[in-house]
Amino acid sequence: MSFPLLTAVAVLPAAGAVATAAVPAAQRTLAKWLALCVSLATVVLAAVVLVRFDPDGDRYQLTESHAWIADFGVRYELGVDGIGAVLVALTAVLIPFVILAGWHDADTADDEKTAETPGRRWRPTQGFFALILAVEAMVLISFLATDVFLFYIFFEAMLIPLYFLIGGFGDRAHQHGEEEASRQRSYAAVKFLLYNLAGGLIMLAAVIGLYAVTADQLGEGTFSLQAITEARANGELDMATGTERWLFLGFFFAFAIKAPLFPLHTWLPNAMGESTAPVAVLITAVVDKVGTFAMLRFCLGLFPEASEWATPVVLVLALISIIYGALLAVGQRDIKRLIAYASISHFGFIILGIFAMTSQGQGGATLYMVNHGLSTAVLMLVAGFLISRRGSRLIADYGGVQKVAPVLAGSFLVGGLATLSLPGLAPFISEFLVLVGTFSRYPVIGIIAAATIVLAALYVLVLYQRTMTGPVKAGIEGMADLRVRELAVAAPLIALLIFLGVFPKPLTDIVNPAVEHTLSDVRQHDPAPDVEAAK
Amino acid sequence: MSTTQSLHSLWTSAAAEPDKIPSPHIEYAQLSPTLIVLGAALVGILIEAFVPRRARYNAQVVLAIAGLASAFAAVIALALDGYGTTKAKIAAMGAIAVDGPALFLQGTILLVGVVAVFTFAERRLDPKKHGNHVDSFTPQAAATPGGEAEREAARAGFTTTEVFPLALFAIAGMLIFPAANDLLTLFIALEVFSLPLYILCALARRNRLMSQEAAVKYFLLGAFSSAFLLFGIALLYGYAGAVDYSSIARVVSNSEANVDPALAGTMGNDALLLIGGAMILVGMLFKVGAVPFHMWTPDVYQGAPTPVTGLMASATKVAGFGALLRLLYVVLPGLRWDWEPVMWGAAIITMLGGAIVAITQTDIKRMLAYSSIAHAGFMLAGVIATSEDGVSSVLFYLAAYSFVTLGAFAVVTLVRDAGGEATHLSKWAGLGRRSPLVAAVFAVFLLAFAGIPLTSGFTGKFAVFKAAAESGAGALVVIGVISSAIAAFFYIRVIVLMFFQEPKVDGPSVAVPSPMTITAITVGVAVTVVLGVAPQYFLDLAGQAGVFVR
Amino acid sequence: MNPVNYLYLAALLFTIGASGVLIRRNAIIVFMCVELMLNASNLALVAFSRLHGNLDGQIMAFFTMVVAAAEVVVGLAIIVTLFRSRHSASVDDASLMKL
Amino acid sequence: MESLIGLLVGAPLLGAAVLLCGGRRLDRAGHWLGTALAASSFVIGLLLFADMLGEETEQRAMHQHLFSWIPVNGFQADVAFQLDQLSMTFVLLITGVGTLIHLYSIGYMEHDERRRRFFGYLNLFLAAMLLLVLADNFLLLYVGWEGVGLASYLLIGFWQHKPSAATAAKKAFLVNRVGDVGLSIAIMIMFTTFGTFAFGPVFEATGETSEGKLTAIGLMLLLAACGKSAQVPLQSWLGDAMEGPTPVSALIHAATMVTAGVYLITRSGAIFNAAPDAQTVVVVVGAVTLLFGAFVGCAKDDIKKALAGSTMSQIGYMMLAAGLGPIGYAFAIMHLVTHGFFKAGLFLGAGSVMHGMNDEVDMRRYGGLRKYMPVTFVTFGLGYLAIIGFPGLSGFFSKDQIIEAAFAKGGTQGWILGSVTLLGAAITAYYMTRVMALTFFGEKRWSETGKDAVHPHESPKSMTIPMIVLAFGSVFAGGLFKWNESFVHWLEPVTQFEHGHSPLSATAVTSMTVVALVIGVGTAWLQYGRRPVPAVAPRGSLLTRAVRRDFLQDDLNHVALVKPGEYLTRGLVYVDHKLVDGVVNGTAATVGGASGRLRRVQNGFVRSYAVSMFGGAAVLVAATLLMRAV
Repeated sequence: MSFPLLTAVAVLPAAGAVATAAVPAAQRTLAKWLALCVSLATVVLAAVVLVRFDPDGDRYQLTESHAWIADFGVRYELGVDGIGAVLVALTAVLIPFVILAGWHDADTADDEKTAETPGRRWRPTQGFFALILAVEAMVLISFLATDVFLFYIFFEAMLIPLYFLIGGFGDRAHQHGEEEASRQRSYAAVKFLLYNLAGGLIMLAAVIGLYAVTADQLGEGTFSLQAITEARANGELDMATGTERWLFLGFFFAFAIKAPLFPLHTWLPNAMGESTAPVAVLITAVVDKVGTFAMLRFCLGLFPEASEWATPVVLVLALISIIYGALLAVGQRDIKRLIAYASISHFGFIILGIFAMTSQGQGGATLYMVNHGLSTAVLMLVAGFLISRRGSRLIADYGGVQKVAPVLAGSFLVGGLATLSLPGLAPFISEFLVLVGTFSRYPVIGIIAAATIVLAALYVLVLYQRTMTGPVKAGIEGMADLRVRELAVAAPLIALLIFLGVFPKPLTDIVNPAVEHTLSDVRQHDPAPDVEAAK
Repeated sequence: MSTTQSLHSLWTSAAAEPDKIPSPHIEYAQLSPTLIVLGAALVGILIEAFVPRRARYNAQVVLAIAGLASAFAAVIALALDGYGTTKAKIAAMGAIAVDGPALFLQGTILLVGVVAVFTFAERRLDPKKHGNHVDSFTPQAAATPGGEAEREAARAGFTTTEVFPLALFAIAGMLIFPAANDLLTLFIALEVFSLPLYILCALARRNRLMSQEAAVKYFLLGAFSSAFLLFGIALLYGYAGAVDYSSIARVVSNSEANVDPALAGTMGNDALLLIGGAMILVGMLFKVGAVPFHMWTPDVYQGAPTPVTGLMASATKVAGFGALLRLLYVVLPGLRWDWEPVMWGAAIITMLGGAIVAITQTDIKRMLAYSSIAHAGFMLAGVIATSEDGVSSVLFYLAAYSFVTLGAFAVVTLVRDAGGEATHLSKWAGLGRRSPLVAAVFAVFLLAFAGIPLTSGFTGKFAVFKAAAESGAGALVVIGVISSAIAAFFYIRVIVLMFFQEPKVDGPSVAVPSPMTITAITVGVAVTVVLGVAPQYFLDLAGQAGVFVR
Repeated sequence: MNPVNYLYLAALLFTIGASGVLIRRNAIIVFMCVELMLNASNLALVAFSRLHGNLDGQIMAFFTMVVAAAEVVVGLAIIVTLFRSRHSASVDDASLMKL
Repeated sequence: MESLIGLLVGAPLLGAAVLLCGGRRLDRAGHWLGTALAASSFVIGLLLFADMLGEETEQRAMHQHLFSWIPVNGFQADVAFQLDQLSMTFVLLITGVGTLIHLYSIGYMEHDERRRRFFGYLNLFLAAMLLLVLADNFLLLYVGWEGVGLASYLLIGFWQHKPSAATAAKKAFLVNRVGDVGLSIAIMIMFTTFGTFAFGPVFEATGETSEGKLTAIGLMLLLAACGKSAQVPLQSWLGDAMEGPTPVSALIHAATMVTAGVYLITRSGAIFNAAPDAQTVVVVVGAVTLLFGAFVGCAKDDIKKALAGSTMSQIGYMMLAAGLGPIGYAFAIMHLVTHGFFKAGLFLGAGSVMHGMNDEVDMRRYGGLRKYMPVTFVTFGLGYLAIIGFPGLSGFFSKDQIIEAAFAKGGTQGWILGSVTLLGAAITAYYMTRVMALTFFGEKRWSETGKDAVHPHESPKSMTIPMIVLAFGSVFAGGLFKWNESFVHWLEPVTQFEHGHSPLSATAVTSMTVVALVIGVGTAWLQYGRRPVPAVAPRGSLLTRAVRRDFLQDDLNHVALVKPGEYLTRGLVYVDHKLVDGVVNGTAATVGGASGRLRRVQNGFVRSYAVSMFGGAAVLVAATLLMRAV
């Protein structure tokens, strides 16, 4: 029995969360540093996973498998494939920056409460960082779970800490004052929770259905991904078309809410708008990836025929999300909501790539998950720094920042350029791969999607022009430029964006084989180029 | 043979010499759990009669806990002896079954009982009155609310220690109810646990008017429903000519309707059976609080003293469902095709009704009442599965649910303001800011109610829905899922209230309870989490206990 | 005479009792109606016992009476306390808790 | 030697990185560093050039494969460079002119506290532009393509505090983005057709696929070219781009970046040769822009905008030539290079004038400046002569060749194109003479006293030297290239070359050109040289006003795109809030309402509870019986 590396990866932040929560109220700073160190340690572990992972080895590696709930045919099964590996890396890498960026986000809440509660039993700071680590742990395990039930449990459970993060530590920068802010905040939190809970419960029905089917056909019900795929391969398991489609829909619905896909997206702008920037990053850059990841691993892996059957609709919805999200981003007056809608557009690209069923599309989609994580992190976190200075989220309240805070403006611009996927920065690669992958199978969709890069440029540049350029607006003059801590957040992420834009090979090498496996699940091959087809 | 002859033979049999009557043979060992509790209850009465007032409280508490604990020990012993599985048998001349479900449910009821007694015995929540501890029960039930007599009693430091024997009687009845193996025992057990509960409901120290109102409503409706039950029993007896489950089942299955030809001439033989069965179901569904027989639940839960509510909400449900399961699985399996559709209907409206109405509740106890209705619906879904899985899933659900409920109500007793418990939701605003721990604990219970993974609520729900799905009740699962989505909304609402809203200046304070309530709550949390994270052992337990003896 | 008539009578009594519960306001009378329902069941039990020629029914009837008596004790106690605190035995007055 | 190619790009890239991340401590030396790196890259270029000349004509193309960039199964993108004669031409032009303009900027930006960043951007531009011309596959080219777009965005908007500048920058980027869509779609088609998008393989495989596909690719490439080279219909950004500092206008929006489109077309010659329809479209676009730009040039009073118009028109010439296929490629590039010299020179001259006139750009406020800034006058004058195609100067040779080739297209097309190019030549002469006259001749329309007093003066050495060098270029480059067709032969291995058979003899064409030239100059001189010019523009005819507004291009865009777009987005925001979100909130509300209604049933009356129980019981019994009945 070798060292359970994957468990360790997930358990470390969980333990860190408990420890952080236990820090006495007085030592706020201790809690922060503890959380930061834990998250960094997690990065190390994740790195170990990446190193130990052999791209050309088995599909799932470093597997662990223990009996858990025999009655439900549930096992504690972990395993990492190429796609999971990069996403684990992404999560582990982003969290320290999230923590660092949110260094002071809970403090003010803390101070308010100190006066009111004697003995300071209310410890927002500890809570804030503990919750972040808890989310990390759950996200990590859902990237690693190869047992549908295990995945489902954490897919659902992660809603709770997030819910508290959104509702409890909202963005105090609100144009209508504290009262309205807290109202909006809890509305956003509840909306987020109910949306995702509804999705999760629908999925629960499908999960139960899956058990019923496997129990019916394999003698005893199982949730093990490998077992099911094998049984499919050797024909022991053969779902009735109708059943498979229903189950697929059940799963897809939940993931489409998480992802989020038009028209199930409306929770995201509220959640991202009202929560603090780091939490917003946590949601869109990390947690939502679980949705797209799960489409790739579970929807395609478990229900290949149904996925094929649903492809046209999904593609159209994805295309709508792309255009719709971009157009709405153009129409926003609130910086964070703008970024949220931009993300919706990008999730459209990811889903497009997944369901294009080509290695470029799915490889691109996987890279996209990583790159979108990084680019949104930069854009959103810098936006957060900006907002924390001026205390407003309205674009109209800004102008000429670039004059007083050039470094801030510069980082913001880089984030923006990444968002509009400028060549040389990482997102370009993934976006182009998705487009090519889509185009090679569905030219029309590919072309329309390609055309939207103009819209992306539009909302990014308009945002930049309105906030950063022009004469310095009142309330902006004397705005401080990025502080060391903030620079420590922005700079490494930007460096990463550039590096992955110039030399993404390390990632692609890991991802490609995994994508091949997924494609073989759905029995698809890349269409050959005409020239060779002709020969 | 003709009527007259049978009549004659009746006379003769009556006239036969008395020594022919065989003395019934009772397996005291197998019945020990019930007997212990009943004994303890009787001793309690004696204590009320002879022990000086000062000592009564301690004596009663010790006695009650000891009695329940030893009864639980007895259950364990029986289970280890294999009475749950291999040696399952019908004891007491066919009156009481000693089998898996019975033992499992009795064990659950006893544990719940112990915890409930803890909350009964809590007397630190309110400041001392006239130098005496006060608990949640009125000093003198007979005194008019706010009247001189009441004040007298309070000054004299009276306490209603009768609640402990009453609770013990009720629990004893609940122990018999799911084990009852003939209709007579069923009826008696029902009354034995109902009557003490009626009284307990009336004993609240605060809001006595509401408490009495609750008692009246509960009593009248309870009596009404038991009348239905009894009439159903009569008809069933008329159909089968026997009252013990096994023979009725025999008659039902190979439907050798031994109704008198005269009767047969006038009505289809099965009419008796069907009507009778339906009316018995009415009685059962009333006890488990299923729509449309649920309407007593909110009022009674709200009016009754919270510890009593806890006991009712948890133990009564357990007992009720136990009896329902036995009835449907042992007596009426032959009628499956007749009662299944009806139960489908009941389950659906119960799930949806409970969830929907709960949304707009403003009183935490009423809200929990409606949620208990919704949960009854989920369990009915498991009952309908009519498979061994179905039984064990419901058993598990009961165990999980009852502890969550008890814990939740225990927390409710802690949140108090000048007027006693502050049960109005608006008063819970910002509780999470004032006392994060209590709020967090309550949040755990709420999440369990909502069926969030890693809580017992999720495991139970999954087990039940799984059983339902496997027996082809997919639609039921979907509806269940939808209604749990609806239900989630109001659980979440409370959490929002507690954590995301600013505390009111005149908001309630959280009383510092005695170790007893703390134990009660701790047990609740522990069970909730354990059954959520590592439920396998208990699922096995329920799984082994899934077979009824016939 | 056809024994089924006993059954009809029982059913009739039961219905009368039930409708009484639904119609009458006075708690005492409501309660009496419930007793009537129980007795209707008793009648049915006895009749069936007579039909089937075994004693179970009659025995059960006895038990029922005992139970009824117990119910009276508890019930009256509750109703009386209610009456004393409200000076009315009308069940409709007891409607503090609703919705 | 190949290993040096990377350095070409690397040097300025390093400069950009250092200058942009370096922080204030580099403020003092930053500009020198930038210039030095640009120069070093130029030197490397020269070395490689020398090396290349040493090779056999066929072996001149060099390759450098750096690393595999994006490998995903069939999709293999490498970071690899290809340096052949065509690229080499550009490398020298870019680095050469680039270095000069770096030098010029040192003086020009002296008083700007963000000079360091300016040089950082300039270096970034050089790197991107070199990447563009050195890439050996379309995807890498795309990187350079958008890279120069970014650089131009940053430089146009360099004075970001001016809203006009910021807007112009955004506009430029967006319009270019439209072109980029074309390029990316072209690449996608290539990938699905050939399974690759590297120059070599694609160009070899052109024979193996349908003409339709090639036409599609061609048109998409053309769209890209239009965006980058400000050709109709994507021309609207170039005029506004003049908001940028003048050196930027000179380098990016005259000499190098805007000519990238021509490079793209020429580079993809193999594709266009196989897709005549696409070629025709290229020619048409070129011809239209040629005239469009020329007319705009005539109407502008802002000296830089006038020059911008002329740039468009000159690039129109190049496009047209490139569209002619093998008979035109060489001339397109040749005109591109000469134009690089004289147009850069003209812009620097304009910059120098503005420098002396407190950044006044309205030519109607100039006049008689030849006495005050002689060097500028001379260099500008030489550039002027070159662009109007004064016999013997660069422009003459290159433009003349194009006109010949246009006629040589043959058939009606040939005649039309020929006459268009001639007309263009005439108009060029006209508006350039106008610029010249308004700026340097006539009596001064500015005052040395009063509130907006100006004291015109010659610019510092660092500015004049580049102007002089470029003037040399604009005088001699053309002749050098024409010298026994050296330039054509130099490019032949890459672009092929075939002599077009013109219906007219070379001398005939030349003489016609000269005539056109004389007419143009004459009319302009009569209009602006002889009579005094009003300091404020006369209202002018409807047409004039339309032309001043660039043929209402912006108004059209506004009506056709901007406004509807705004309405659309606003509408969608509303829809998202009210409809998509409304449905969700609606369901919630409905459930809530149902709850509110249902809970009224719980009316507190025990008897009604009993009723519901009784009813329930009745239903239960009835249902059970019914179940049996059916």
